[in-house]
Amino acid sequence: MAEETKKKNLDGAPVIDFDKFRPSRSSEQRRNVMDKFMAGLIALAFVIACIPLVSVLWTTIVNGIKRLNLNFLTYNMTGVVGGNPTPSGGYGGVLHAIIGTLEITGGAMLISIPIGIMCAVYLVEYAHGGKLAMTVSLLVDVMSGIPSIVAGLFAFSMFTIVFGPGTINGIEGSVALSLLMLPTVVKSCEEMLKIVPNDLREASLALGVTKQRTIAKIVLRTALPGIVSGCILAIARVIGETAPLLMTAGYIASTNVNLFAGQMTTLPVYVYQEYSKLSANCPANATAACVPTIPMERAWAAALVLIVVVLVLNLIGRLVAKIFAVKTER
Amino acid sequence: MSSQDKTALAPSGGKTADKVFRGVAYACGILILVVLAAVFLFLFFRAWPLIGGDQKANSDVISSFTGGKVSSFWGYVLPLLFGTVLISILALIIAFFVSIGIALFISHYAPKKVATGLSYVIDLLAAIPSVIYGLWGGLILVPAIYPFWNWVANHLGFIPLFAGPAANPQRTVATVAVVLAVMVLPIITSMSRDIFLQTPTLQQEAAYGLGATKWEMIKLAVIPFGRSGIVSASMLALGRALGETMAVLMILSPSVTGYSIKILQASQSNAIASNIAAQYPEANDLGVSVLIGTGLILFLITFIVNFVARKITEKAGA
Amino acid sequence: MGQRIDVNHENIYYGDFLAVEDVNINIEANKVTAFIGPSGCGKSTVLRTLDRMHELIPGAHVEGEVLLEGKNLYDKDVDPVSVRRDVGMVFQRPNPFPTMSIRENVLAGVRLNNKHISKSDADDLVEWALRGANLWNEVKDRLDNPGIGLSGGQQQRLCIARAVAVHPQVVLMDEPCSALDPISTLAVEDLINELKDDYTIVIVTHNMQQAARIADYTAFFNLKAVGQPGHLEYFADTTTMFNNPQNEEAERYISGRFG
Amino acid sequence: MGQRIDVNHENIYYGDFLAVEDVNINIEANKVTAFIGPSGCGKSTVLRTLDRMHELIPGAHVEGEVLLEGKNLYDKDVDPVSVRRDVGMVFQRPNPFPTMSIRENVLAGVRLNNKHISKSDADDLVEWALRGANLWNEVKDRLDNPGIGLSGGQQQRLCIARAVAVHPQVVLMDEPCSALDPISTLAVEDLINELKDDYTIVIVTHNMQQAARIADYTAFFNLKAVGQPGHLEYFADTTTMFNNPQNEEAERYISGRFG
Amino acid sequence: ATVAACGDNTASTSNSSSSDQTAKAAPISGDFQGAGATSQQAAVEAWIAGFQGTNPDAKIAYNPTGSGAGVTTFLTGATAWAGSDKALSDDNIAKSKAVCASGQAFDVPVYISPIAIVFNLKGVSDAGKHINLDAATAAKIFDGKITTWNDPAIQDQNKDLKLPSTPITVVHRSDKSGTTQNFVSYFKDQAPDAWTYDLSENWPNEVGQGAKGTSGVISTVKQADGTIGYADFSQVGDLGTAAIKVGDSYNEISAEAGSKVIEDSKLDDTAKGENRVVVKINHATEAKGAYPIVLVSYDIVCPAYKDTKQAEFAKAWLTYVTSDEGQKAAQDAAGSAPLPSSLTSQISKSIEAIKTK
Ligand SMILES: Nc1ncnc2c1ncn2[C@@H]1O[C@H](COP(=O)(O)OP(=O)(O)OP(=O)(O)O)[C@@H](O)[C@H]1O
Ligand SMILES: Nc1ncnc2c1ncn2[C@@H]1O[C@H](COP(=O)(O)OP(=O)(O)OP(=O)(O)O)[C@@H](O)[C@H]1O
Ligand SMILES: [Mg+2]
Ligand SMILES: [Mg+2]
Ligand SMILES: O=P([O-])([O-])[O-]
Repeated sequence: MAEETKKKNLDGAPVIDFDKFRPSRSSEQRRNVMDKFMAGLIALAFVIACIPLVSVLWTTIVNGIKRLNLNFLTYNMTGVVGGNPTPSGGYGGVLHAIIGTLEITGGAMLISIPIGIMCAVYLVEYAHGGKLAMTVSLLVDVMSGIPSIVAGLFAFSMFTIVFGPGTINGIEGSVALSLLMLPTVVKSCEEMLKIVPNDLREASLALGVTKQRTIAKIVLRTALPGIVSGCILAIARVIGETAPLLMTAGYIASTNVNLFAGQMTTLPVYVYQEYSKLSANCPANATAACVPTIPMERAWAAALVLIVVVLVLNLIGRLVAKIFAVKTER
Repeated sequence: MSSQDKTALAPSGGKTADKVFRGVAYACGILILVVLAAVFLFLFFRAWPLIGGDQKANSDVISSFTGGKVSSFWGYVLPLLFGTVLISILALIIAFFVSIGIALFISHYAPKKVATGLSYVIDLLAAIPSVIYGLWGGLILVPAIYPFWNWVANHLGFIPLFAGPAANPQRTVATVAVVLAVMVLPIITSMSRDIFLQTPTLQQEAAYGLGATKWEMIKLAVIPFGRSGIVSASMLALGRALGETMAVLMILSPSVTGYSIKILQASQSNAIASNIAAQYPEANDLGVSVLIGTGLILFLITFIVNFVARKITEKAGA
Repeated sequence: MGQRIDVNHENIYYGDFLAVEDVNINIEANKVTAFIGPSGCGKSTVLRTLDRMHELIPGAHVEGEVLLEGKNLYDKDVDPVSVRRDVGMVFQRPNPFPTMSIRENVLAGVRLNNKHISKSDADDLVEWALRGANLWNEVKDRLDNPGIGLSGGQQQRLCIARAVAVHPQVVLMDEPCSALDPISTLAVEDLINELKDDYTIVIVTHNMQQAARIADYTAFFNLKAVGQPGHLEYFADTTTMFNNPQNEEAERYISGRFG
Repeated sequence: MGQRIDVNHENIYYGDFLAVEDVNINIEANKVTAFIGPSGCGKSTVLRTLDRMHELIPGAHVEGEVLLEGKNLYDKDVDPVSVRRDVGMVFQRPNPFPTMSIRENVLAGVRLNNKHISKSDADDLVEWALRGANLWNEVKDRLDNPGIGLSGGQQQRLCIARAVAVHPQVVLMDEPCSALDPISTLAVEDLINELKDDYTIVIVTHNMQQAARIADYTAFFNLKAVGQPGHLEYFADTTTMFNNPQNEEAERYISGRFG
Repeated sequence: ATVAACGDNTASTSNSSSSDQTAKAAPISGDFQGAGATSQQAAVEAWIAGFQGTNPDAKIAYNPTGSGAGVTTFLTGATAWAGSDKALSDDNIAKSKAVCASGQAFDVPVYISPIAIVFNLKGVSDAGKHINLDAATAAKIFDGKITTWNDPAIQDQNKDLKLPSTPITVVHRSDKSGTTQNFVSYFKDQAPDAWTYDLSENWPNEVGQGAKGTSGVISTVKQADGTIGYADFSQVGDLGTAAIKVGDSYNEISAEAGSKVIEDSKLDDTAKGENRVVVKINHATEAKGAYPIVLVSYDIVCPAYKDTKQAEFAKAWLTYVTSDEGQKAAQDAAGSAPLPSSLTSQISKSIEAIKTK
């Protein structure tokens, strides 16, 4: 086109030699290679991660399946002596530990999830980055770094002071675990609430809906799948805790269903205790039914049970997330 | 129409609910402060004999922990701290790149159907208890990884970090870091994956529209969007690594005291949390105070780490 | 009956930044008032102060008065929630609730306020509102599908239906048609025309034809320079504004439309 | 020089849902072609198949041919990346990169191919593109501020600047002006007029006046009923389309504009 | 306690033994808790099972938290007894006055277990062979002074073995442990020149590798060639063990050999307090067939409890545990050494001191 029609917008605009910016063969090749290379690297990352993951699962399954049977799931460890079979025909089991794990983790959930969600609501919906909120969210970060063993010491001492020395029971373990869960719950809920588009809050508020209902029925509802998966992560974070429960919930061979009195065994503690026993003694005159390697076998079987419990919890969480799933924008 | 009998600005219902809800939210926010203060106070209270108690008794207890090598609290805790940080940072470095890779693989590379399955696997792995990682690490990984670390020590031994000879069995910082990396990897992965998946389609299309390749699109749209999420995920992961007890306890051959970066040799470093677990059962009252003192230090260090990370996040977000 | 709004000496801030300066405007009851002006001059900002949505942005605040039937919205004793119940709003970008079906979206204003409404009343309301937004025929067979599954234009009409379903006294609309095709636009314009019997309407539009077609009064906002606060340059009834504006800037702007 | 696009027997799917059916259209090089039609008829969908953006939606796929200068974009050996380099796109909603400054936003596309651009080249390019999008004067003093801080209209113009800065051969625009005020719209229309010297332009618009003003050819898409696939109803040069359409539906639609 | 029966492995034969029970005191019933040494765990499990055979209504829990924590918990009054690898300290005794209804807590030995030196060496241990070591050589190995298996100091004592030049990897406990203390106390007594460290439950040097718990030590020793460590005898499995020089002969490890050294030991007269039975292990024993490296673990109880039920239990428990029947059960379940008869009268006297009225 002729020079004189040169566009009034571009008056004074520099003249650009676009050939300079044309993709050259080499630059295109470089980009393509880079793209392929990164795709390869990213896929490789996955493969690398799969090695230990598969190995952990494989080891646990192969070693655990050996003793995992109905007897193992329906009996506790009372009356188990050395490598000898019990009157029921098994070698002891994890019923008490499954009950303990579910109750203690459940207790921790009941404490930390409501508090965690409301704290996230405070941070995202009410605080708007005020001084207090900054402090709270900073401290939540800090709290996520509390070593589990310290959480255990904290719960232990708190119960010692309030309920007398030597108090050991399930809820004490729940308190220790909830201290560990809380920051994870708050952080993930916070992230999820932040992701809820502001448009939706405005739309609801503009309808004359109170803030409480907007948060409860729009914001939390929209973020629900994320919150559920966040809480599952938080549970996953604590369900396998061993060190704090050794101090707070203790270890017992029999079944205790009372969260508020008496020691309770959890699955991870059970695994650890059986691992610590390593092997059982079989006296010289023992029958072939006496299995010296039984403690390690029980440890692996309990580890497998623990993984299955986690799997089931995950499944439940996913199902919940799916049922309430929010269709995202196209 | 029903609107006609409305008077202007009639008071709305639900005000009490509004107030209560708000109050509960504030209370829960403040509860965090209270809980943390309680933990702090307790640790401080239990560690008090270290400061206010009989110093002679303190040195005796610490000497009993260290076979007489060290008798001052700082001389005891600083090497532990060094080891803790060394292990955690190594674990984070190993896990970070792999995790981001996996997160991107799930969010942007794998076919959608497969991706759901893959992220399920990763979520599940986040839930594998540390005691199982301890079992696996101590019994399976330690012998399996020896040839690799031995190779590293032989070929890269000139780097102080990899100075040989590689210990056999490999109950070393290097192996523990690998296990911790595996443990924290799902945390970083699942959080960054969630964030990556939230990258607005508009942003991604903007990049594609400019003729970006997939990787360039990720650099232009996905990573910047996810940056603060990645940092906070890494911090969560670091926090977990710093405080990890059982896996370290069950795998690492610890040192009594001393600073070392020889990660392929045994008995070179120790971590605070696992040291507490190892010493607590047999410790007397004063010994427990010393151990809680080390716990307090660990607590402070996580405070600092998170504080710094937080500042980085804030800057990046600005 | 719609209600009138009088804005007196209003200054609007985002934090320390004065975005709009000294606005004085009288918005008549049961009329349509259009806000026009160049991008960034503060049309949306002013509109959002009329139902106290502005203050939802952290740090944002308002000086001056906004009187709804003589009552200052910004008085201490006024509950912003009740303001927003009386003054509805439709946004520039469609924002249906992603967790809700089309039907629930329309009923959201009623339901979220915990009002109980019988199924048949609800059905009637949904149909009334969707017909008004010219969406009924398109969605009547899939009222239980998620609202987010609709196309952009359909989503916006759904949002309009949602806003009118609560029977507000004033309806504020921020470029409600910018994502709509002409047929839908026309339907919405018709709807606005109908609504003004019962409500007061304020609409931001960049489409001057639209302003000319539907508005009784038009307010022209302007901006001295970028970074400067916007202000109300000229306010007149629509005929005057478009045929015989007594303001040079406004004339330039309006004629520029067809430049 | 712009390049021509020929679409042959194109069916467009979202998963199993056939969204647009049997499109045949010849888009001339160095001309402006406008797509008009009611909401949901598939204008955006068709547009997005012209630079293979459509396939980014999981499950979405295309049957038929799209020939860019005779070469089928959907051939096995064609790299979608290079397609999108040659065929630029401006979206309905502004989407600047939120972490980048205004300047970096404009340069984003160029940087992909040229790791190292001299500062002066970059400055020139930024100025050229921003002037073209009529944004230069508004932002020249704050080029290093984040692009996301601009108002909606400004953001969209920034996106246009970003798209033209890579100097594509074809530019696709999906309702690029729907968030713009008339002055900005005018500037963009001017820009489109200028750009067609060098590029082929395809624009989706719901503003028929705009189509009439800027397009050489106009394609009218339609929809038999909701849930049915959209299709290309009528394609003609713009004068014919608006003055003497040979298609009843098109006539109804166009005259409805002023109904 | 009633619901807690859920999942219990109740012995179908438990009623048969109740007939001879009628002759003795009424069976004990109630909830009783103990905590302490991990070393006793396997034995305690057997004891609980055995005790419940005659007292089916007694519910007993033992938490193997470790000796220190066990004693600390006992001194809060939360447990009926503590198991400990260490005798009570003077400080503990003083504190116990506040917990016991009257008098002071005392300790009696209940569990004696030899500590094995285990090793893993190709061609030796996998061929089922022992090695002979004297105290000084062992001490030097564990102190890192002897670093290869074919070191003359070792070779000289093992003339019939062909020892390879494999480097020695020492494996020791990484946690605070009674096993460690009992183990190194042997070195301190028998090779004071080679072992100069203070006596402690912590491993004092940085030689070789540390591992958590006996299980950690055993699995580490198994993982590589050339390793040597120490562990409770019952956990040895198929690893090689060292025969220790006693007098002029090298004695192999066995439960009975461990018992012999205790038989040849005196009570520790430095242990102040009534009823205490604290063994001062005579590492210098020259008794025939004795294996000198042993761990003695105690049960700690009060002479009087605030709750007489607890007192009844403590008395019955200790009576059972130290009885031949109890020791036999422990021997079967944990491979421990029986309490030598030289101690039993002392122990019974102390147990009699528990007031149940
Ligand atoms: N959230 C905000 N924070 C700070 N400044 C803002 C914010 N929103 C808008 N502004 C500024 O306020 C001024 C008025 O913006 P506003 O969005 O009201 O303009 P508008 O007339 O509606 O423009 P458009 O036609 O593009 O929507 C602009 O300078 C804009 O940059
Ligand atoms: N991501 C998607 N998944 C499934 N269906 C879609 C998707 N995007 C669009 N559709 C459907 O495809 C059809 C065409 O939509 P499209 O957005 O192309 O219409 P349009 O003509 O651009 O409308 P508008 O003017 O409202 O932008 C509509 O029925 C719409 O519901
Ligand atoms: Mg606006
Ligand atoms: Mg469209
Ligand atoms: O029984 P210990 O763990 O102290 O060796």
